[in-house]
Amino acid sequence: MNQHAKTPSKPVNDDIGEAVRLDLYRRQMVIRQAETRAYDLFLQNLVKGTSHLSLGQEAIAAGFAVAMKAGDTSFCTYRGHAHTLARGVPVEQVLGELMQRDNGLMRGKGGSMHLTSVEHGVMGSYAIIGAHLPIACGSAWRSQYQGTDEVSVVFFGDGTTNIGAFHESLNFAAVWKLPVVFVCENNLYMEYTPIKDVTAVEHPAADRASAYGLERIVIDGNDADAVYREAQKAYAKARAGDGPSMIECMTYRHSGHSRADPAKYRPEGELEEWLKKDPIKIYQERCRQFGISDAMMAKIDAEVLQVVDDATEACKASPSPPLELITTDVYADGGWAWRN
Amino acid sequence: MNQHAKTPSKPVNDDIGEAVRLDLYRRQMVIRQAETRAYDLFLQNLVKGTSHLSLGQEAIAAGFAVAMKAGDTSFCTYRGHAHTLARGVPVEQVLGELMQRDNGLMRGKGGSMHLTSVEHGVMGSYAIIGAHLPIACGSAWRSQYQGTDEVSVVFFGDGTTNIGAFHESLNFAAVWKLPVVFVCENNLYMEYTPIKDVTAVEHPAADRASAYGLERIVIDGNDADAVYREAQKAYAKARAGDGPSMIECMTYRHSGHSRADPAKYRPEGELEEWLKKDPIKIYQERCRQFGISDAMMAKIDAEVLQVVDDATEACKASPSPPLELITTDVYADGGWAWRN
Amino acid sequence: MAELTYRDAVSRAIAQEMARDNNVVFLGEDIGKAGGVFKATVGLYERFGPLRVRDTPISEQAILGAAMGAAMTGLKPIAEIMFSDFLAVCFDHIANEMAKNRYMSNGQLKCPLVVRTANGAGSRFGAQHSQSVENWAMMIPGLKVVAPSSPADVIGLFAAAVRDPDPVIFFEHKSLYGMKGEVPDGEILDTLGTAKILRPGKDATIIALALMVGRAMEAAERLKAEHGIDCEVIDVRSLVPLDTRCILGSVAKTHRLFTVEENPRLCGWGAEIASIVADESFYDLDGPIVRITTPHLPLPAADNLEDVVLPTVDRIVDTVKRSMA
Amino acid sequence: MAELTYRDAVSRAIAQEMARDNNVVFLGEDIGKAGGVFKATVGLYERFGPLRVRDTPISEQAILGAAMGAAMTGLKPIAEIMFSDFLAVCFDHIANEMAKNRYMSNGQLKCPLVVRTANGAGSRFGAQHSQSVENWAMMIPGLKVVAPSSPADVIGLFAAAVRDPDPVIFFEHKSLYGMKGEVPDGEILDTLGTAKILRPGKDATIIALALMVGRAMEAAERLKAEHGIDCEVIDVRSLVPLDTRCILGSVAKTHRLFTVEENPRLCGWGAEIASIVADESFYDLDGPIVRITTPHLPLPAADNLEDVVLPTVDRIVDTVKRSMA
Ligand SMILES: Cc1ncc(C[n+]2csc(CCOP(=O)(O)OP(=O)(O)O)c2C)c(N)n1
Ligand SMILES: Cc1ncc(C[n+]2csc(CCOP(=O)(O)OP(=O)(O)O)c2C)c(N)n1
Ligand SMILES: [Mg+2]
Ligand SMILES: [Mg+2]
Repeated sequence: MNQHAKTPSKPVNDDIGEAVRLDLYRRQMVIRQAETRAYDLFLQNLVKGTSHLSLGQEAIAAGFAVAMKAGDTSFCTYRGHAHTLARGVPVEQVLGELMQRDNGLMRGKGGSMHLTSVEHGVMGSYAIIGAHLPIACGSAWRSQYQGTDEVSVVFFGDGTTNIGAFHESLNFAAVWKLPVVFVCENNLYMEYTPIKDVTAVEHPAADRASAYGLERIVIDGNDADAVYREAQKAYAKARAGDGPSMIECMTYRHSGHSRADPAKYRPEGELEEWLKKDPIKIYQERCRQFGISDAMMAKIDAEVLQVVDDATEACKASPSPPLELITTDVYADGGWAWRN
Repeated sequence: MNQHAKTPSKPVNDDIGEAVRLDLYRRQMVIRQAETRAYDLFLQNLVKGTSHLSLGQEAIAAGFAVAMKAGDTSFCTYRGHAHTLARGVPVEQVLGELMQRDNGLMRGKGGSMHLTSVEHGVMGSYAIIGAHLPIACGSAWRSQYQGTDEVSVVFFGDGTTNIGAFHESLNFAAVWKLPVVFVCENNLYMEYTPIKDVTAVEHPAADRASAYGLERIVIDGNDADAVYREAQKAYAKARAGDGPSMIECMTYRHSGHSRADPAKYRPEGELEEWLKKDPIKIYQERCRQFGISDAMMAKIDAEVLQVVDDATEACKASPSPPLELITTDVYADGGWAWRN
Repeated sequence: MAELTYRDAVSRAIAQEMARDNNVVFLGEDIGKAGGVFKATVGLYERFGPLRVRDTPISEQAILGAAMGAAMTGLKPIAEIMFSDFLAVCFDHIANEMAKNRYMSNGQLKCPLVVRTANGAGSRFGAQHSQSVENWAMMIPGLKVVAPSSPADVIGLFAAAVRDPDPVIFFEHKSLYGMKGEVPDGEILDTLGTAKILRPGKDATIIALALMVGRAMEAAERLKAEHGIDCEVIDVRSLVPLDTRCILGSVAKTHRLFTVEENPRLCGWGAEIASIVADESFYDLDGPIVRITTPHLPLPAADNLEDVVLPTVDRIVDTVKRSMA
Repeated sequence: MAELTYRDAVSRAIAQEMARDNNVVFLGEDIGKAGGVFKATVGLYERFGPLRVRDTPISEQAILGAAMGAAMTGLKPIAEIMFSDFLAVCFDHIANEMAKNRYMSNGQLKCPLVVRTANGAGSRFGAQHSQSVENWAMMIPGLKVVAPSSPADVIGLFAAAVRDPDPVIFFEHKSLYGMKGEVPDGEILDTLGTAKILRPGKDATIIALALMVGRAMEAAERLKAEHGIDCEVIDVRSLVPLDTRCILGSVAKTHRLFTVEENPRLCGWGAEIASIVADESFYDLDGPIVRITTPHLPLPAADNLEDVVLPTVDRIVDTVKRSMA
């Protein structure tokens, strides 16, 4: 075990347990492999429109998702492939949407920035910065009103903390004591501009928590265990009726902002530093520490690869969506009639 | 002097001086009398449209205005009569606008919520909550860009701290180190709802200053000296290139939110408590402390009354604006042509 | 039958729907304890309690976002935006979010909510509190848009809006809050997407909305009495869905079309209707389609200016008369 | 003369105006060091420095508010709103502030600024990043509204917008950024409020804007070649001020009008033009005014759906042919 001495923490009692740990590992691996595949497909010109990968940020999506239960709702951004996959939405449907095929999650109508699977509690991905924060509050309001213990979880980036809707939502959630958890994935950049160049405080989310009477929370977003623990705490608080939390997770995206971005604006060496803190690597070491064998992980990796491969084939085989879809589902009657 | 023992502070050295003190007194009195007159005119059905009085809040307008110099810009809300008067805009023009007469500041075109006098540095009054905070930042940006030492001062209420534009502006100003001073007049209420019912922190502005790396400042907004001193500090900081400040001034409006509001939602006794802290009363005691005689004050009062009386007569004598005004000044060419 | 003000019709409508369905909740600024700044929601807080009638901070994006999130997950929220001009501060939620989430999700998401808001001029409030902005909503695919002109319509159309499974923007007219009208007893439920012919006529069709309906009616009476021109007056009531059948049918009969719009001219609802008629009923037309609108400018505050800037009865009469000459 | 892309024309236009006038400053998200997400502002930061080309936080209200405040006090700011869909998050500053401050202040305040924004579909981005929202600006009194269709027009109209004393919303089309065109050397300055007849014709007038201009031109060629219908094609270029003289003159000659609009149908710019023509040129018309628009729905993302949802050359040809039959 000596070679793992650098591992951040090594609790004697395993509060997480092997089942959950394997789950965390698997979900991170699903994201890693599915998104890596998305990137390959993009290079093959098979991903249409844009796409925003979370490579390097998998631990956050996995940690928060594993701690959720059925009925909890997720609200994601355009960078929502990871969160969608983490809630168990099939890889095929996600890749299908990125490829704008008929087997896509929304049959190509929404596109990669709007992944939605109500069945899995993924209540949409939102492409306009900040818009989904108040919407998540609404979902939490509904839980509160109906007396359920369901939690709404909303993911957003560091750059999102400077838009008005962020502020309105945090205050609103705090005043109404809503069961909503605000998760800021601080990957140091908005699109291409470093967040520190445009933000008055060092930690754009956590350093503002006190403005809403909330606790200041910053965690290592590349450590799935740390994320999972913090998620559990925040969910428990919300379910108990004690109101919202905001958690700032420090992380880094390995690739560019979107498929169009080669990320040349990063200072030399920065990516390399963060690659050393790759959440998958960290978690593989963690697993070993807790007695999960490399063979077991390799088996999971292979299973996931199979799923991703199968999904890829299914997507390639899927046709484009039929033209009739254009005029469906504007309104609840299934159609688009704005006149008689 | 014994009867004035309750006076908050009694500095041995008078840092303010008689000239400034008389100025502070006079400007408060102009606001008090002009707004009281506005209320009377409203009861006589001579004020058309709405109006939002600052009776009880005069010390803030006076203190910040007296500390300004020519070239500094003010950005006000619909509750901007006080700030407009405090910068020296003639009472007649203000009352004329409230009465929607041709002698009004904007000849009746804008109405009471949009008082503007560019000549006096009053760069508009804004009736949509929060909108003017970023606009004030822009004015400050211009000062900074042109290397002048002019300061932009923006006034807003406690309720305004919960809207998105507040947050965007504060962050923006802090990051760009803009010479802008944010003045929150906390009069405990938005329109009819107590601010404490809808805000996550006790001091809606000051308790959020740290979210923008700013100092937490709460002052007695009913003490014109305290306001004046804080204004001087903030302006000096801004002129020195050290960026924005936010100052929360505790105060209370004596009348309803707008002319339509009898303010029945207030708990019994609250108004009475605050009437004891009436800024005019406080300042009269202060003046006496520093050797300004009652006779001197009475003389000012009478002079102001004369101005207000003359203004009232002039307004009553003024016609309504001519219909030709309707189609002027939509565009810079003076007209409104959207087509050839 | 009882006589009710438009203002009281609003609170009766909200109460009717809240009493009927526990999932109907109501939020906005000063709507609860204070009964609303237009006093159109008096008594609701007392009757339905603080969990269903909730005062909010001045956070319009939070108000509409919260309404959306609740609607998407099972409630039927009513959100008040105090003045319709303020739709601009939450326009992303109007235009990009609630209008599109069903479509983008390929039908997975729903958004059954009502945004009610005080629209229109007449209070001498000036350019930022007096606008008629029905077209801000009409131009956004995915919304439904309603603007009643009478107390009875307020209740019936509001009930229809609350029960509708899609997002509805409900424009109440500030200058109508004091208007009185007969209202049937008991539950009232109307149908979205239906215009009403308020006055049959054979010489020309005049289409109006909200505050302009009364003026169009008065103008029609005068046109008949003074000039022998017999106008059919249609209250559009619902801009989306739009009752084109009613409109085209009327034009087929009268062969002339006038719109009376409170909005500033460019891209007003009347432009859309004019373009539909100029296409589909071109051969029915005997003369130009004429739009009578507020000129394309921000609104002045002063009473005498505001009074003439909106379409007046005089202007309607003159315009129709001259155009029919 | 040089061949330039529409994208490079944008940066050349900004550079031309910044070099000319020190009071021209530029702000927006990722526009500076990174050269803009559409690479339309590359090189400006290097050339004009961090005081004149400023990267902002994701705070659209702050961006437009700051531009306004600076414009009101002496600068001539250019503000970028990255995608035109995002005008919704700062719509108060567009609709209620910059458009109205001159009027409300009775001419005391000025607001000489340009808001430039990437508009339109074609990138498979879906419903929140592909809209054509020129009518969001056109409907607001007090704004000027421009949408160029070629690199040369980008420079000339942009220069006119910057030098104009009023707020101008400048719509660049995302799908035209890669378009190449001949551009004269030296300073280019065009005139707001002027449409351009790109193809004279005698049988029908087709009015188009931005991306639709090329399609209208192609359709006109095909209509002539395949069906002998000789269409006059007008590039509106400027929605406010609107060159009605050019439009009405053309209709007086051709007696037929078609619009080709990328916006969803209701209350699009074409509706306004149709209503003007149906009023003022009614007796010139030989047949219906027909609008060819994107159907009134949010935009789908998938390439094959997006390709047919906007007006295509085929659809234009078919519609005109059928309507002229
Ligand atoms: C209102 C709005 N402004 C700008 C954009 C363009 N935009 C898309 S992603 C992005 C950066 C967001 O940064 P952050 O919140 O840190 O999230 P990240 O992409 O890093 O996950 C920007 C500016 C947008 N989508 N919406
Ligand atoms: C965006 C917006 N929302 C709501 C309103 C209606 N409104 C006008 S004043 C006001 C209360 C403002 O409270 P505060 O900021 O405390 O200022 P005060 O009136 O107390 O001076 C409200 C809600 C508005 N004008 N703009
Ligand atoms: Mg980021
Ligand atoms: Mg207040």
